[in-house]
Amino acid sequence: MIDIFFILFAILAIGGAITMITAEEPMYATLGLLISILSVGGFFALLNASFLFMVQIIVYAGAVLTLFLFLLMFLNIKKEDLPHEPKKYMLITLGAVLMIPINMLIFKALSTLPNIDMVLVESDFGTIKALGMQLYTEWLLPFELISVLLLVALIGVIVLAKQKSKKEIKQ
Amino acid sequence: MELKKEEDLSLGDSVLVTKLDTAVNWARSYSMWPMVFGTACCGIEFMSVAASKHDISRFGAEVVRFSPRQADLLVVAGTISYKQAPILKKIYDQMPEPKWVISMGACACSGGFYDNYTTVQGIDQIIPVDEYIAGCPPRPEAFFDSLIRIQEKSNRESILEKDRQHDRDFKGFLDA
Amino acid sequence: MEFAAVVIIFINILLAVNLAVGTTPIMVWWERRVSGFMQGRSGPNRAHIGGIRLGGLVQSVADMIKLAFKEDFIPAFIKHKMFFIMAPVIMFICSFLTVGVIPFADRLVIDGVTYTMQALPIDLGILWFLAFAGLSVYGIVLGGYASTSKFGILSSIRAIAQVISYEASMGLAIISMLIVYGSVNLSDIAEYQGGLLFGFIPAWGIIMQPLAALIFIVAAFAETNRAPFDLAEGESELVAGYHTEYSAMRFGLFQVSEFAAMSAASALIVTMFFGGYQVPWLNTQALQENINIVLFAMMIILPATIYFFTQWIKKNNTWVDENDPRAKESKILIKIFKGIAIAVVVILALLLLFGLGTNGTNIATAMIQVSTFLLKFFLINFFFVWIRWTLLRFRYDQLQLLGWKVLLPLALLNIVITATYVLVLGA
Amino acid sequence: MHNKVYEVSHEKVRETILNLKENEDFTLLLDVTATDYLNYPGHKAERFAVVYILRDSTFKNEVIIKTMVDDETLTLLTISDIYYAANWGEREVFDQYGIIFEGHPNLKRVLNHHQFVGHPLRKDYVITDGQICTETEDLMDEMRPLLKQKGYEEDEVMLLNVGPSHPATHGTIRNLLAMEGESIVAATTEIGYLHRGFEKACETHTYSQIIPYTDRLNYCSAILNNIGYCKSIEDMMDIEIPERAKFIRVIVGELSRIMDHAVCNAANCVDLGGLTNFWYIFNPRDEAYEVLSKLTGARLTNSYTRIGGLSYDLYDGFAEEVESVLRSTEKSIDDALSLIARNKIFLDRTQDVGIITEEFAISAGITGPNLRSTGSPRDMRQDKPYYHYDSFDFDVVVGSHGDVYDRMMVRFEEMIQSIRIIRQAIKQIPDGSIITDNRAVALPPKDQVYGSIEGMMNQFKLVFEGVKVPKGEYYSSTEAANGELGFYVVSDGSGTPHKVKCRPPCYYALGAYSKIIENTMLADAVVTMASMNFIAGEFDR
Amino acid sequence: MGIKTVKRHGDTLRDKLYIPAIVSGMKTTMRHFVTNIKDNSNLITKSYPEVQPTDITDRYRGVHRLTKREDDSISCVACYMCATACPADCMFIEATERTDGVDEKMPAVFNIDLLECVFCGYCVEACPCDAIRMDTGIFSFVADQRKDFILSKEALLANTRSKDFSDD
Amino acid sequence: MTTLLGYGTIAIILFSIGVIGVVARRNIFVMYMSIELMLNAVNLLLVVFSKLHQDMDGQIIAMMIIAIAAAEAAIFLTVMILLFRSKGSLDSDLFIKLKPEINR
Amino acid sequence: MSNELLLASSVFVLIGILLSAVFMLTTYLGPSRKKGANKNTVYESGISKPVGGTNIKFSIKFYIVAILFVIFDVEIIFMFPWAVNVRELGYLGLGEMFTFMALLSAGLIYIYKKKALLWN
Ligand code: SF4
Ligand code: SF4
Ligand code: SF4
Repeated sequence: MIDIFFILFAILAIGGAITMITAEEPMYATLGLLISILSVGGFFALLNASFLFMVQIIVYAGAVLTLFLFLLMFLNIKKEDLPHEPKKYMLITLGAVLMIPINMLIFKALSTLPNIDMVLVESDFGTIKALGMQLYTEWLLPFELISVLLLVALIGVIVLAKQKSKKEIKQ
Repeated sequence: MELKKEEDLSLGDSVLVTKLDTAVNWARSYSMWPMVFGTACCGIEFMSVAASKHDISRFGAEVVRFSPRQADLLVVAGTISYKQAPILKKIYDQMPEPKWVISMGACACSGGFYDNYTTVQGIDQIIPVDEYIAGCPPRPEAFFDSLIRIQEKSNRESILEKDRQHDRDFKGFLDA
Repeated sequence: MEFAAVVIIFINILLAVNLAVGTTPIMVWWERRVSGFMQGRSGPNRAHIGGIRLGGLVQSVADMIKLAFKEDFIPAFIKHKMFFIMAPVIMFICSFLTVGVIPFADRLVIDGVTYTMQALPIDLGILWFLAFAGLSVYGIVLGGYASTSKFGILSSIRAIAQVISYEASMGLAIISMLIVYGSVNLSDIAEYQGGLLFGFIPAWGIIMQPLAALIFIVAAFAETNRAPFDLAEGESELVAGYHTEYSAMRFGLFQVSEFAAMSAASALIVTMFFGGYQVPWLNTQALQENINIVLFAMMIILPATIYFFTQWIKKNNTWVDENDPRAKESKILIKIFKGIAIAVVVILALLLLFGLGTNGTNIATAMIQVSTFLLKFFLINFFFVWIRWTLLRFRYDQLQLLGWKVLLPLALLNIVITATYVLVLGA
Repeated sequence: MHNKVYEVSHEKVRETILNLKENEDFTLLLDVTATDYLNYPGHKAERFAVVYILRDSTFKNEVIIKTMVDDETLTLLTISDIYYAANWGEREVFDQYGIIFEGHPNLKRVLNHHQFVGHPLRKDYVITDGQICTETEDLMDEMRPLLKQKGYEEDEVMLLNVGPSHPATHGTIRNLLAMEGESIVAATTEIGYLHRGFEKACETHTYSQIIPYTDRLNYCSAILNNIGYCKSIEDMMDIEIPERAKFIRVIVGELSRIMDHAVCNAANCVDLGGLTNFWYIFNPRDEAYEVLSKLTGARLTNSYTRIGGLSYDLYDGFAEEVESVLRSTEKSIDDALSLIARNKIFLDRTQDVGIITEEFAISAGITGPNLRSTGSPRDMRQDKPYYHYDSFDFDVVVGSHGDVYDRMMVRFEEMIQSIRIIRQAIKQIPDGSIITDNRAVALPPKDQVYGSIEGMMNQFKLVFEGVKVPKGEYYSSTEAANGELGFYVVSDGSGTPHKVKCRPPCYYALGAYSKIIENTMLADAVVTMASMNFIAGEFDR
Repeated sequence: MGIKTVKRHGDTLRDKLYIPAIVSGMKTTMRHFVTNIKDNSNLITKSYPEVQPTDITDRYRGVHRLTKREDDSISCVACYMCATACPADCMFIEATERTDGVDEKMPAVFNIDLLECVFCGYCVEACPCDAIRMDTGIFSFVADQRKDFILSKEALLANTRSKDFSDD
Repeated sequence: MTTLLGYGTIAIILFSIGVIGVVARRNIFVMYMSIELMLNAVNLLLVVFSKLHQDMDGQIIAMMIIAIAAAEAAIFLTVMILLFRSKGSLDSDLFIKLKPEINR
Repeated sequence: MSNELLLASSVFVLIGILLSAVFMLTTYLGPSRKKGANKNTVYESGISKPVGGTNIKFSIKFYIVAILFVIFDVEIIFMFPWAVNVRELGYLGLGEMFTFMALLSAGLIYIYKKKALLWN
């Protein structure tokens, strides 16, 4: 059962990713990424990291990608605004050809790791409660830093955006 | 009115199709979602049709759709001027099949007493009409009578028949 | 897997599917009839099959069949046909999935094995709801975007901005509930609410956290695009919004998913704030212990209700024209109801006579709880309809301001208070 | 009783009007129209005359300025920079008569479609000469300059057509909006979708045959139009109608006003998304229609008045039935207000939205509730009382901000005032006949027609020739539901009018609409439109 | 007589809280709901095809009819008065000699196009011999073809005064 | 299949695709999304290892990465808007020459 | 992840997909698609040839709202693990979270101050 899901998610994730890098229209690229991200979320679920699975869907799929989509509609990118990429497919193939040996190398290295064949299935692990306990005891500082980072991002965005709107008024 | 045409029903006399026809026609007749093309006084009287006293919802037809894509019944209520004609035509064309048209009131049916340079002398010069209602404006009751007649008419159709006959033959002055 | 497990999973899925899709015609009917009565008119009452109208419920069936057999038209100017086709499907599946996590009854113990009464027995029920409610916005966006209609695009933008403005407050409201319940599992949450506060008030979410309940309900309205937040399809401005170019069942699917989302929202509201499947003052244990008394009480209450109901039918379900098949409906209905009443009484009497056994008691309890849940569910639905026909629509920016400037700070404040209170009291 | 018509030469007319506005306080331009004197008995001078009707700020006096237009050039100087209202007024004259106003910012057709050739109200245009329109105009010729003036490029905004077939515009108004996001940067309004040639039709029908046509002007309150028209003809002929007729006219007129306001407020609530109010407000309306139907023989298009009086007397039990209508109206107003009056959502949606300032309203020729909502207590019923309106105890209702909220509340409150008037009038109604016995005006009673040869002859004469109105021109106005409804009639002494021009109150309000909604949001534009009560039959005629 | 300024709500705290006003609105809708569901006869709705309208009196301008004299012959004398008075021009009358000696003329053709007719009642008012009336009480006339709306003399004669009306 | 090797392979493939996207495409939007994809691949590995070692830290780091990615997305997209509005294109080559213009 | 859960969820998802497929397949039941130039035009209040594309120049405020949402969403997600552990984490956790929320509110207040949410 789990294997079926694994294969399904693998196909979706890779398919989505390939759609993303090959798509001409940003809209399709975004949806490709969405599928990819949802499948990665699926992997999380298979790995019992259920909370992370939710985080993936809520934050990545639900918020960040919505933002992307929003931006696309916002900018209303037309065909002529897209960069002209005549050699796109060639470059991608080239990249793929280059990446395969590197991948093989990593793959080799990976297979020498201990426990490599351990099946990652059962066990109750990754519940929100356990995660919370660890996060709020051992990861105190990074957690607070994250909040500072978010605050900075927020302020940064507003400063940037406001700057633009002032300019618009002047026009 | 000849609604059933022989050749269209070549496979159509099977019991299954007849049963299905009955069911679909029943559903269609009780789910006439109107698109009200109300322009003038008749449009105001159509408001009374929707108001509590007369209450069009009894017939399941209170789901007034403003997008022609979701409507089944075009109610033309009010005077149609030449300026308005292309719009009416367009709305009618944009409606998906099967569709019915009620022409409500003297103006829509024949121009009424506006026999002049600006009024279309009957919307049947532009689009095919299934039901005319006389009156200026017709009473809400008259509208219900024609709605009931449309319901009966829709019961005489077959799902095998793709185009309705009067549509096929129709040619208005805006059809190039 | 055992037979019992399969049956229970099957039943749960069936319940959830019914809640998501099966309730749509009922809710449409509910909406039309209730609004009719609120406005002093009768609402749909003519559609009938052989005279049977079921108070207009048949009308919804007619609508569904009509939509299925209507011409489904995809205009040629639509560039992204795929998006156009996918949009309603995405929206439907997202709304559909949200219903899966609702517990319909307490954990059922059969032969010593415990089964969770959820179609999707996952732990993170609430997060699941949040996630898929957020994802369903893709449906609206793609629909509006693919339609290439200006109304559609405007509506998509409104929809995104609206959903995202309220998801934050909704999340915060949920957090303050979690502080109280100490779990994200909806089954746990519902179980918790079986307790009593100060010994006599049911410990329902709405009583413990009225503010969070209010915020959550408002946000749920916004997330499901219901009035007064139905800006995305605000008819007076945007014609039909993102589904302006949709026809036939594609449009129908949008409607269905809207109602499924509403179902999910009301089911969640019931679970979080109105005690879920809990019968007030009778939690699962109490129910199981006193099952005989409960059954006996039901034996009296049910026929009595049916009696009053038939009286009402006799008085109100009339038809002017004697010869119409519809005129005979009342008699048929009354007969059916009387039959039901007798059957129920007989069954209950038999059960009481022969005893239930442990499994039987548990199943009976579960059934009572499912009915309680459904009852509450429809009451919340009624509330949705009631609100819709009372209030006006917000304006776009006012809605956002309400979300960001009123609900969000309130929710934050609520969290602070709740957390402090819980800790101080707990310490 | 004829009001004075001042003739001014066409070089002087602009100066005169400017002078009148600045020094004589004639701040309101009621109407601009023209007369084609072709075939007018005894007319020798130039063919066209342009007529300006002005009103002073107290609403007590009006003045008519007439100027003959040079046949060669057909050109006049525009006054659209003096009065905002002249913008559309002059456009209409250009459309219907082909008179060119020099300096007008945008002189194009307004009522007829853009493919129309010729000018229909000229006497030599054949009335039945219809012209097919194959497609709608794109309106960019109006939009482009506007955008330029605002400093926008054409592709920086979204151009959205709201109407004609749109739930908010009731099928007859088209707005082309240039939008940036949700806010409107520029707007143009196009009308004429319901232009039915009322004025041309009047020229081929007798004076009394016109009454059914007036029903269809503001079809929400047909009787008020009947009254307005008949009153102007009666004034023109200098006949008094019987007292009883006056009181009945007041009663049914106010009843119509209630219904008109009800329709407006109900539609407004629908546009605000509060659908239930629609049914609450409409409930008494159907009752009122029943009363009117029993009284006049038709529900909506009553054609109740006749020149010189009324067509039917009250029926038995009228007073009680009206009282019950009034009671349920009061109840429905209460119900509707309980849903909205204090609801913050409603208040946010309506307060300070679609604001009209008093100054702008006057300049744009906006009258009636829309003007009163700005705080200006101008009501023809009190400023120039007719039919003993001055003897009734009622208040003129004014608002304070001129926004959507004020307009709605003013309408609700005016409904209540109308109820007061009706109650008083019903008490005071005298006995007597309902139509004058002047046989040159009114048809003889039926028994006389059947019984006496004299009556028969009278009937023949009136039916075949119509009521003979003395030669001349005349403007008279009443307070209709939407504001000042005026009729400017030119008679050549025969039974058919040479020209009838209706001064529809909402034509000018609509002309100002695109200015009012600038820089508001789409949703606001919709409610603003609903709150100003644009009735297509009236502005398009 | 005076000037009344409308009240402006929204400044009080109660108004700003949203909830109280919403609750009072909900009370109103609920009140209607409860009264109507308790007893359906409280509904304003009239079930039309079964329940007929009540405002049709003999003043009501329904479909026309041509009256007959006592001897069952047509009253109309083809004087064209009605056609002249008709603003919609929807009457078509052709006169012919009357041979039965009752009068000089009678209509050979008397058509009314009900689709054009605006039901103003002017024809009735104009008729000098009470030959045309609109008191049939027929308030609804629908058909699916335009020619069905042209009522001929025979059809008009066949219409009768509505039985519901009292004799005056 | 659901072994470390299996998950590892998927993660590597996703990562590689991300790399290719960044290198091969000139559409700055797609480039950015490729980076997001790489982050996801890393996250996946983190979670796998966390599971392997039965230690929560991997998941917590993954969560932090998601948070940082969100913050980054916010800033990045804002800059994109500004650039796109001033430049009207999504070509990454254009942006390279842009440096002095940003501060304008 | 247990097999049961997987089974249940896959069945549930499958039913969802199946249902939407059924709904979609009804397309073929309806009447034929009548081609027509007019029918294939976009609905815009019945205007023959609407001008201008669907390019919407949104106000930058829309965008700010979206960003705001992303950031708040992340913050909320971080609060969930805390919320279920409030009792266990005790006052330390409380203090931690209050600091976090204080920073969050600071951002919010900054936005209010900057009037980034106000239209007009
Ligand atoms: S038929 Fe009569 S009521 Fe209807 S729109 Fe025409 S004039 Fe108005
Ligand atoms: S009712 Fe009026 S329109 Fe009809 S035939 Fe008589 S006069 Fe003509
Ligand atoms: S109906 Fe009366 S008016 Fe008409 S032609 Fe006959 S007699 Fe004359």
